[in-house]
Amino acid sequence: MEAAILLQQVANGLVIGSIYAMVALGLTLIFGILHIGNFAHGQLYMLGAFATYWLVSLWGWNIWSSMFVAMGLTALLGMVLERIAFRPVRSAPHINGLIVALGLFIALENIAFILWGGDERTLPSPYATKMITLLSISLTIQRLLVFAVSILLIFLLYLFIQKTKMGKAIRAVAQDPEVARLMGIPIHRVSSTVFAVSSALAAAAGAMVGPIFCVFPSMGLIPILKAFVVIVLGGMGSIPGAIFGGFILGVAESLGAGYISSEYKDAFAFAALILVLMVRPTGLFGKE
Amino acid sequence: MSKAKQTCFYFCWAFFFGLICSPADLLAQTSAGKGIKFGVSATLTGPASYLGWHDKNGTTLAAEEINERGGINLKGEKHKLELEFFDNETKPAKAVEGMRMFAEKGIHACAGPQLTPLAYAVIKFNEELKVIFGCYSTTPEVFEQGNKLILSATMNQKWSIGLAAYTAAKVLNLKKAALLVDTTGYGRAVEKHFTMNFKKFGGEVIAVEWYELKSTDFYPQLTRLKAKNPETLMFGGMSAEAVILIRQSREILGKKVLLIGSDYFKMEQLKKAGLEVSENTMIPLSGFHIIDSPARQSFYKKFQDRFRAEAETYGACAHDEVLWISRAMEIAGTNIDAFKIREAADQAMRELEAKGLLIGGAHGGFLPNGQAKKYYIGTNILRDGKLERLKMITDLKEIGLE
Amino acid sequence: MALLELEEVSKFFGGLAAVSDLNFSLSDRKEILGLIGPNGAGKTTVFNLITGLLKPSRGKIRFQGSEIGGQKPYRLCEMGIGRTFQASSLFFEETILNNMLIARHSRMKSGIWGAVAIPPSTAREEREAVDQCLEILGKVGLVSKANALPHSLTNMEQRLLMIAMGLATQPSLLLLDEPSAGMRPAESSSLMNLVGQIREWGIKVILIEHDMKVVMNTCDRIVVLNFGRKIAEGTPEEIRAHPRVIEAYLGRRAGAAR
Amino acid sequence: MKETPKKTSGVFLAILALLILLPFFLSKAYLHLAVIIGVHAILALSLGMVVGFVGQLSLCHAGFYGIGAYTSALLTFSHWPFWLALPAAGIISGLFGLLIGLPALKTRGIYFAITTLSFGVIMNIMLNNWVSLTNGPDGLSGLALPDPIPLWAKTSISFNTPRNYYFLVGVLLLFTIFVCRRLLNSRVGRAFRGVRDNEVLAECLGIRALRYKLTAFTIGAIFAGLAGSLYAHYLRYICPRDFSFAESFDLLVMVVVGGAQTILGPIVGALFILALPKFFGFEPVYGRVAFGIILVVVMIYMPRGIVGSFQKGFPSPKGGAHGPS
Repeated sequence: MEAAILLQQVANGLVIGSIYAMVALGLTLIFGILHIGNFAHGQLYMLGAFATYWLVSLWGWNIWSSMFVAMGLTALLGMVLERIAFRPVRSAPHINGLIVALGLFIALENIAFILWGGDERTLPSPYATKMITLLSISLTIQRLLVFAVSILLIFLLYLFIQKTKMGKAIRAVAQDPEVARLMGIPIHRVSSTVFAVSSALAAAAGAMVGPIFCVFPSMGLIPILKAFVVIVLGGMGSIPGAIFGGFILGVAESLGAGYISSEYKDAFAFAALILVLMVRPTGLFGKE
Repeated sequence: MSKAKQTCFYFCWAFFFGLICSPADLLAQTSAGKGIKFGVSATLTGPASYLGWHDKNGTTLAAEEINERGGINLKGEKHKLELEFFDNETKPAKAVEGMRMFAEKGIHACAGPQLTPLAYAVIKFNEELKVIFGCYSTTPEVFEQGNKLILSATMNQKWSIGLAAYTAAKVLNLKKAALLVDTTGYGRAVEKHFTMNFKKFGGEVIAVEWYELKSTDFYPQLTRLKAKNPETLMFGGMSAEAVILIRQSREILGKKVLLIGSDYFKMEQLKKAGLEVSENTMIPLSGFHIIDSPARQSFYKKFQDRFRAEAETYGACAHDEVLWISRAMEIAGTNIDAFKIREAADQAMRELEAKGLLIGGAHGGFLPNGQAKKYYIGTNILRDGKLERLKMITDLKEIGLE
Repeated sequence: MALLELEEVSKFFGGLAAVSDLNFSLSDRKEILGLIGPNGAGKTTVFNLITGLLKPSRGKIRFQGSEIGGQKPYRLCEMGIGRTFQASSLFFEETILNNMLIARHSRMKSGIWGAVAIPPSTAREEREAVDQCLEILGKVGLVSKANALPHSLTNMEQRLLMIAMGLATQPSLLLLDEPSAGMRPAESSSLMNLVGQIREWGIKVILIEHDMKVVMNTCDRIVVLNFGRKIAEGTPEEIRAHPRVIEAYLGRRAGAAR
Repeated sequence: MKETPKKTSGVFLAILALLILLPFFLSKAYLHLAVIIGVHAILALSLGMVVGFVGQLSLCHAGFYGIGAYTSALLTFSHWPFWLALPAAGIISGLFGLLIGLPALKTRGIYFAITTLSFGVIMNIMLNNWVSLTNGPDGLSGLALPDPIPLWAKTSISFNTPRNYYFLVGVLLLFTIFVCRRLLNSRVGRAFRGVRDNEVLAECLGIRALRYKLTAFTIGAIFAGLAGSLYAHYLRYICPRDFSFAESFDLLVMVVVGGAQTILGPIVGALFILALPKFFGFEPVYGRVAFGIILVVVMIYMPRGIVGSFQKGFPSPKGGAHGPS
C-alpha cells in the first residue's frame, strides 16, 4: 500500500513537473537572450489555454488542431510583445525589463477578465475523464498526454536548438551578445524567434492543462511563479536546468504535500529552492 | 534622452494637474442631490474580483427594482436610488477608504465590503463614521465582534456546514469523513464547524488536508486521503476550485465516496464538472436556490438576459442587502441616521419576507448581532442527474444546532 | 625582507594553466618591476592572483611576510595593495571627487552612526579625506575636474584617475595594468614620469606594459612571462639581450605593440 | 541635478509647507489615502535603499512590512505601549532582515531576486498558517491606537483622527528621508554606490561588498518594520493578505517607476501608483489595464524613472533629495 502511494505521488509530481518544465523552458530561453524575468509569460500560458478553449467550444475543432492553432497565435502575440515592449528596454537595466513584464502581466490578465469574465471554464476533452491504471498508479489519460506532449515538445525544442542554424544563433547570442553581433547574427530576429518559440511552448502547456485544471484569467500566476523557481533552481538560461528543475520541483512538491504537510505545500517549493541556492548559488546547472 | 524628457515632462505635469483637480471629491464637501445615494463597496479588482462582479450586477438589479416602484419613499416624497460604486481592490485599507468616502458624500448606508477580511477592517470605523453596511460573509466571527451597524442577509456558516454534517451523519449515516479545505479564513471556519458538528452527530473526521487558494492540482492531497479510505469527503473553500475539486476527487477516490460541497456550491458547478462525475455529491443550498419565488425567478432571468451569465448567491445576497437597507430607510424616515435605520431593519426584513422579495436565503427578522434569524437551507444530493432534497431547515432547533 | 614574494604559484582554469610555477619577489628597495609578455601570457592573471580576485591553485603568495593567497580583495587593499585595471573601470555615475572618496574608503572609519549623526570626528574625517583626495588629484593633474563626471574625461585622464584612485588607498604596492594602453607616445611618456614619481614617494610599482620602449625606459627590473611561465628576469639590458625573450617576441611585435 | 543647498532647502521648505497645510483642506477619505501613501512612501524608500542604493533586487520587502505590523500588534496586545512597540517592530524585522540577508546575499542578480521572493512567500505562508500566533487569515483586529502624547496640564496629542495620524506618519517619513540622505552622502553611502556600480572595483578599493549589501538590506528591513507598525495601528486590523508577495511587487514598481537611485523617486512612485486609480473614472478593471500599460510606457520612455529622468547628468544623491544639506 505504502509503495503504491509513493508511486502515485511520484507520478502526480512528474505530471505537474512536466507542465512546470514546459513553462520554464520558454522563460529560461528568453532570459538567456534578453536577461529579462518575463512575468508576462504566464499570461501567454493563459491566453494559449483560452485560445484553445474558444476554438474547441465555438467551432468544435478537435483539441489537437486547436492546440496547434493556439500555439501559432500565441507565438505571434509573443513576437508582437517582444517588438513593442521588450526590445525598447533591452539596453536598459534588467529591472526595467522586469517592470515592463509586470505591466504586461497586469494588463493582459485584466483584458482577459474584461473579455471573458472571471469564472472558470472547463476545456472539453475526450481524454479528460478516462482513467487508466498501471502498477497501482491511476491517472487520467489527459494527464498522461500532458506528460507525453511535454516530453515530445522538449525533445523537438532540443533538436531545434542543437541542430538548426537559428538554434545555433540562439546559443551564440546567449553565450555573448556582443560577439554574436560582431559575427553578424541578427540579434533582433533571434530574440523575436525565441519569444515565438517560448510563447508557443507556454500556449501548449496551457492547452494541455485546460481539460485537467480550468481556464480562467488568473490561471497564469501560480505557474509563472513556479517556473521562476524552476529556472533559478536549474540555473538561469540553462535548458537542461529548466527541464530537470521542473520535474524535481513537481516531485518535491507532491512528496512534500503527500508526506509532510499539505498545509505548507507551496512553501516546500520555495524552501527547496533556498536550500539549493545556499549550496549552489547559481542553481544546479548554472555556470559559475 | 531629450525625447524621453519631453514625454515625462508632459506626463508628470498632466499627472500633477490631474492630482489637483481631476476627482471632484478631492476637497472636503458634502454632496446634495435629488436622489438618495447608496454605497456599494465591491471587490471589483484584485483576487476576489469574481465576487465583485456579481455584487455589482446584483445591486444594480436591486436598485432598478426599487426605482421601478418609484424609488425610496422618505417622509412621503419619493427619491430615486442611485448606487455609488467603490472598488476596494480586495484590500482592507482600501475598504476603509471606501467607508470614509461614503461618509463624506453623505452616504450612510452601503452594501459591502462583503469579504471577511475587509469586513473585519471596516467594522473598526463604520460606527464612528455612522455608516451601516450589509455583508454576506458567512464567517460568524465577523458578526460576533458586536458591531452595531453591520447587517447580514446571508446564511451563517454554522448553519449550512452544521446541516451538511447533520445530513451526512444522521440522514445518510456516514461515520468516517475526510476534509479538504483551503487555508483562507473561510476554509478554516468550514473545517472547524464541520469537525465540531460531525463529531456531535456521531461521526468522526479521520483526516484533514489543506490547499492554498487558487490551487489547481489536488492529487497529492487526495492520494493521501485515499489511503485513509473515508466514506465521505467534505471540501470547503470558495466555489472557484469547485469544478476541479469534484473532478479530481472522483478520479482519485472513485464514485462511491460521497462528496460534500460547502455553501456557495451550486448546480452550476456540478454541471460544469459534468453530471456523471458529480453524481453522489451533496451540496447545502441557501434560499436563493431552493425557495422558488417569483422574485427569485425574475431576478434570475434578468441577470441571465442582462449579464449573459448565471446569477450566483453572492449577487442575490448583495441584492437583498440593498432592498433590506433601503426599506429600513423608508421605515426610519431617514437616509442619514444609520442607527435609526438599524432599529428599523428588523421590521424591514419581516415586511420584505412577507412580500417574498428576499432571494438570498436569510429571512424572518434578525438577531442582535445583525444576522437574520431564519434561513432556508437545504442539503441536496445529485442522484441520476437531478438534485434531490435530503433535509431542509429554517430553524436551528430542528437539528439541535445553536 | 621582501615586500611581495610569489613562490611556485600556479593557476589553472579547467585544464589549462594560465600561470604555472611562477616565482618572483619584490624587495623593499624603491623599484618599478615590469611584467611583460605576449598577449595571453597570463600577466593580468598574476595581478588578479596578487589582489585576491583569483585564488592560486598551487603555491604561496606572501605580502610583508604573511601568506595572502586567496585573501579577499578588500583585505589586501587594507594591507596596502592597490591596483588599476586594463579596461577603464571607474564609477561612471559619480563625480571624479566621489570616485576618489570611494577609493579612500578603506582609510576612513565612520560607520552608520557617523553617517547619520555626523559627530565632529566624522566631519573632520570627511574634510581630511576631501583634502587628501584633492591633493592626489593635484599630483596627477586632475584637480580642476574634481566635480566633472568620468565620461567627460579623455582616455588619458581616465587612466590617470584610475591611478589616482589606486594611490588614494594608500598602497605600499601599486599594480598598474597597462596604464598607457591606447595613448599617444607623448601622453604615455608623461604618464611614465608620473610612475617614476610614484616610485620616489616610496610606493613599489608592478607595471604591465606592452610598449617595449616604455618598459625599457621605466622599469628597474623586468619579469617576462610566456604561456604562464617566467622565461626571463633581469634588468632591461639583460632582457633586451635575452634569447628566449627575443624568440617569444619575434614576429609578435604587431600583436605586442597593439 | 546640481542645486545649491540654498535652493534645495527652499524647494524643500515649500513642499513641506504644502504638506503641512494639506490635511486642513483635504477631505477625510483623501486624508486616509494620504496616510496610506505616507506609509507606502516609507516602505518604498526603505526598499529603495536595497534596490536603488546597493542595486540588489529584493522581493520580500512586504514580508518585513508584515513582520513589523504583527510584531507591534502582538506586543501591544500584551500591553506594551505603542511607543515601545514601534521601535521593537523595527528591531525585530531588522533582525529578520539580517537573518534572511545573510544567506540570500550569497546569491546575485536574479538569483537574489528569486531567493528573496521565496523568503517572502514563506513568511506570508507562516503568517497565514501559524494560526495560534497570528490568528491565521482572519488576521488580528482590535489593535490599540497609539497612546496620546501628554503635553501640559490636561492637553495631549491623540491619534484618533486621520489628520493627527497623517502628521505622525509625516514625521516618520521625514526621519526616513533624513536618514537616507545622511547615509547617501557619507562614507557608507559611497560604499553602497560603489558596490552598486562596480562591485569588483569596489572590492579592490577595500570595500566589503557583502557587508554593505547586508547593511542596506537590514536598514531597509528596519524601516519596513516601522512602516508596518504605523500601518497596523492606523487601520487597527491586519491580515496576511496585506503582506503577500503581490505587495512586494507593488513596492518594487513604486521604487523603479519613481526612480530607484534617487530619494525623491520612491516617494513620487508611491504617490503615483496609489493615487493613480483615483483618476480612472471608468471601470476599475479597465483602470488595471491602463495601469499595466502605463508601467510599460514609463519604463520605455523614462528608464530612470519619473524623478530620474528629470535629472541632468546622473543621479547623484543630491539630485533626488530635497532636504537640508
